[in-house]
Amino acid sequence: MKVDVVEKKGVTVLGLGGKITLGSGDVKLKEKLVAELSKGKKKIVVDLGEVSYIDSAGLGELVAAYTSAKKQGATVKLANLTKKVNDLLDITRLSTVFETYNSVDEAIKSF
Amino acid sequence: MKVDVVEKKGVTVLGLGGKITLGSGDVKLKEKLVAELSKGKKKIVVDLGEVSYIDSAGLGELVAAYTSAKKQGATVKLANLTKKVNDLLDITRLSTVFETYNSVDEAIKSF
Amino acid sequence: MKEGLSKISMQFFSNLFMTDFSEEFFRLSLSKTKISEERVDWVALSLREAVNNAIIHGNKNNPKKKVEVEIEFLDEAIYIRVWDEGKGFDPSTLTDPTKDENLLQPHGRGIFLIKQFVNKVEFICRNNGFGIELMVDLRK
Amino acid sequence: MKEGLSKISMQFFSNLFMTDFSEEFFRLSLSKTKISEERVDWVALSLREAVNNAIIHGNKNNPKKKVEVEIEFLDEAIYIRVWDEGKGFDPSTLTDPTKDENLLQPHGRGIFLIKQFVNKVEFICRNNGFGIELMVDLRK
Ligand SMILES: Nc1ncnc2c1ncn2[C@@H]1O[C@H](COP(=O)(O)OP(=O)(O)O)[C@@H](O)[C@H]1O
Ligand SMILES: Nc1ncnc2c1ncn2[C@@H]1O[C@H](COP(=O)(O)OP(=O)(O)O)[C@@H](O)[C@H]1O
Repeated sequence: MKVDVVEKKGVTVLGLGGKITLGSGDVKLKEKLVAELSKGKKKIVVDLGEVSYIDSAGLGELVAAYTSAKKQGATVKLANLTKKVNDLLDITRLSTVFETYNSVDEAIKSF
Repeated sequence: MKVDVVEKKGVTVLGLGGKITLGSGDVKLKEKLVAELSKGKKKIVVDLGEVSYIDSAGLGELVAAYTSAKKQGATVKLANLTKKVNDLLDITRLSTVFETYNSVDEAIKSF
Repeated sequence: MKEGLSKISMQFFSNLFMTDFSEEFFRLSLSKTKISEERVDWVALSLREAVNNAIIHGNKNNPKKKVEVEIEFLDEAIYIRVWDEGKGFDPSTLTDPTKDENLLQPHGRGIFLIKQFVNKVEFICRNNGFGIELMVDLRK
Repeated sequence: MKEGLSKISMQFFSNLFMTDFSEEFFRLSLSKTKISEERVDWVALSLREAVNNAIIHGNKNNPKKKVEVEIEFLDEAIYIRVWDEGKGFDPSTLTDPTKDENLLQPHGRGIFLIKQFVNKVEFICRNNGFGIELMVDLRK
């Protein structure tokens, strides 16, 4: 997994890439998120456009990101989901937890 | 296996390509050769430059080509051997049976 | 299938980097079948989940303990079995991750996902270990 | 090797198109090892010869009879075993294809080639079939 961090219009965008699966560095998302939260960031978008693969551990990481943000009064929204990731969120009913947007810009505007 | 047939300066050049292995059409060489021999061709060069793979059955095909040509008073020479094919001819001592040349042109000139 | 592959199996020591590897094997062995690419993707995910569970829960990441993946090709079905050297678990204790009260749990979605993407799941306890069997019905 | 692959095996019905397939499996399973590409190529050729013999001579191309390829990874060696359902043969009857009088034979180079590219070859007869075992010594 790769994680890029950029600021856009006051929103922190975490761009994930590659496989978000067990054993392929699912810690990175947490680390980067914790770093941003500790800087006081409250608006976070996770861009999943470049994610080729996600498994149950990866879904767990997204959920953990969501809850640790919430504890700090921050919000995590998802953007740019591929069909596969979208299907997985539907199947697991995590689509009822996350706000999801077709693009990063839409997610940013929604704050 | 692919086999192209061209005439060059009175010599028949059979250009082989791909795998010369059991099950991947080792009959084609024989067929094409028989057709050329029946037209009375006596000088034949087999171009092995595009051959990626050869196994014991493929070596057997080359030997069979050599002997069936000989029976008709024709000669089969080999050209353009890759290192792997050359090694195989050495290991099996078939290099003592075949005249081999670095290029088709050299093989043609040798007649 | 009578003209081709009948069964493949692989045994490896517990190490999470073998999950990618077992997926590659699985994909190669299915590459000559007529199963749709999308279905292969989802079944591959199920296999990953089963292999990860075998390594983590079954063998407790002990690199001396082995996992075995077995894929059997029949005319009407493919059976995937993942064996570990652990004691298994009681499937009746599994919770439903889609229930509201479980939605924010970071774990507990592996077997649930497996069940979504294959046609039958069986848990098998044997003397020397535990196995999960996934059935992919080729008539569906 | 203790951290990775320990053994793979595949069973298939006698059909020459499975020779390519077993080579792909072999290459995939060796892709994580440190064996040189050139050596892999030559051992792959040995495997092809053994599989072709199992299909043709062992199982007499009978598509109901199976071939099994087994690859075992040890620290110091890789063992490749190819099993068929035939009766085997007497290795003492093998002729040397490099003798002058045999050079123009179109057959009889398979087992000779195998012996050139692996470090040890054993023939094994068992109740339900015949096997050839190729040993690749990783210390060499
Ligand atoms: N191979 C196994 N051996 C022992 N226990 C297992 C095995 N697979 C699953 N389990 C048990 O079932 C539970 C649920 O597994 P799963 O749905 O994959 O979610 P997770 O792995 O995220 O906990 C695990 O926490 C574990 O207790
Ligand atoms: N698996 C096998 N079962 C029975 N006989 C075999 C087997 N492998 C080899 N043989 C015997 O050994 C002979 C030599 O085999 P080989 O050196 O591969 O050459 P070829 O296959 O071209 O005859 C075969 O002709 C066959 O009689």
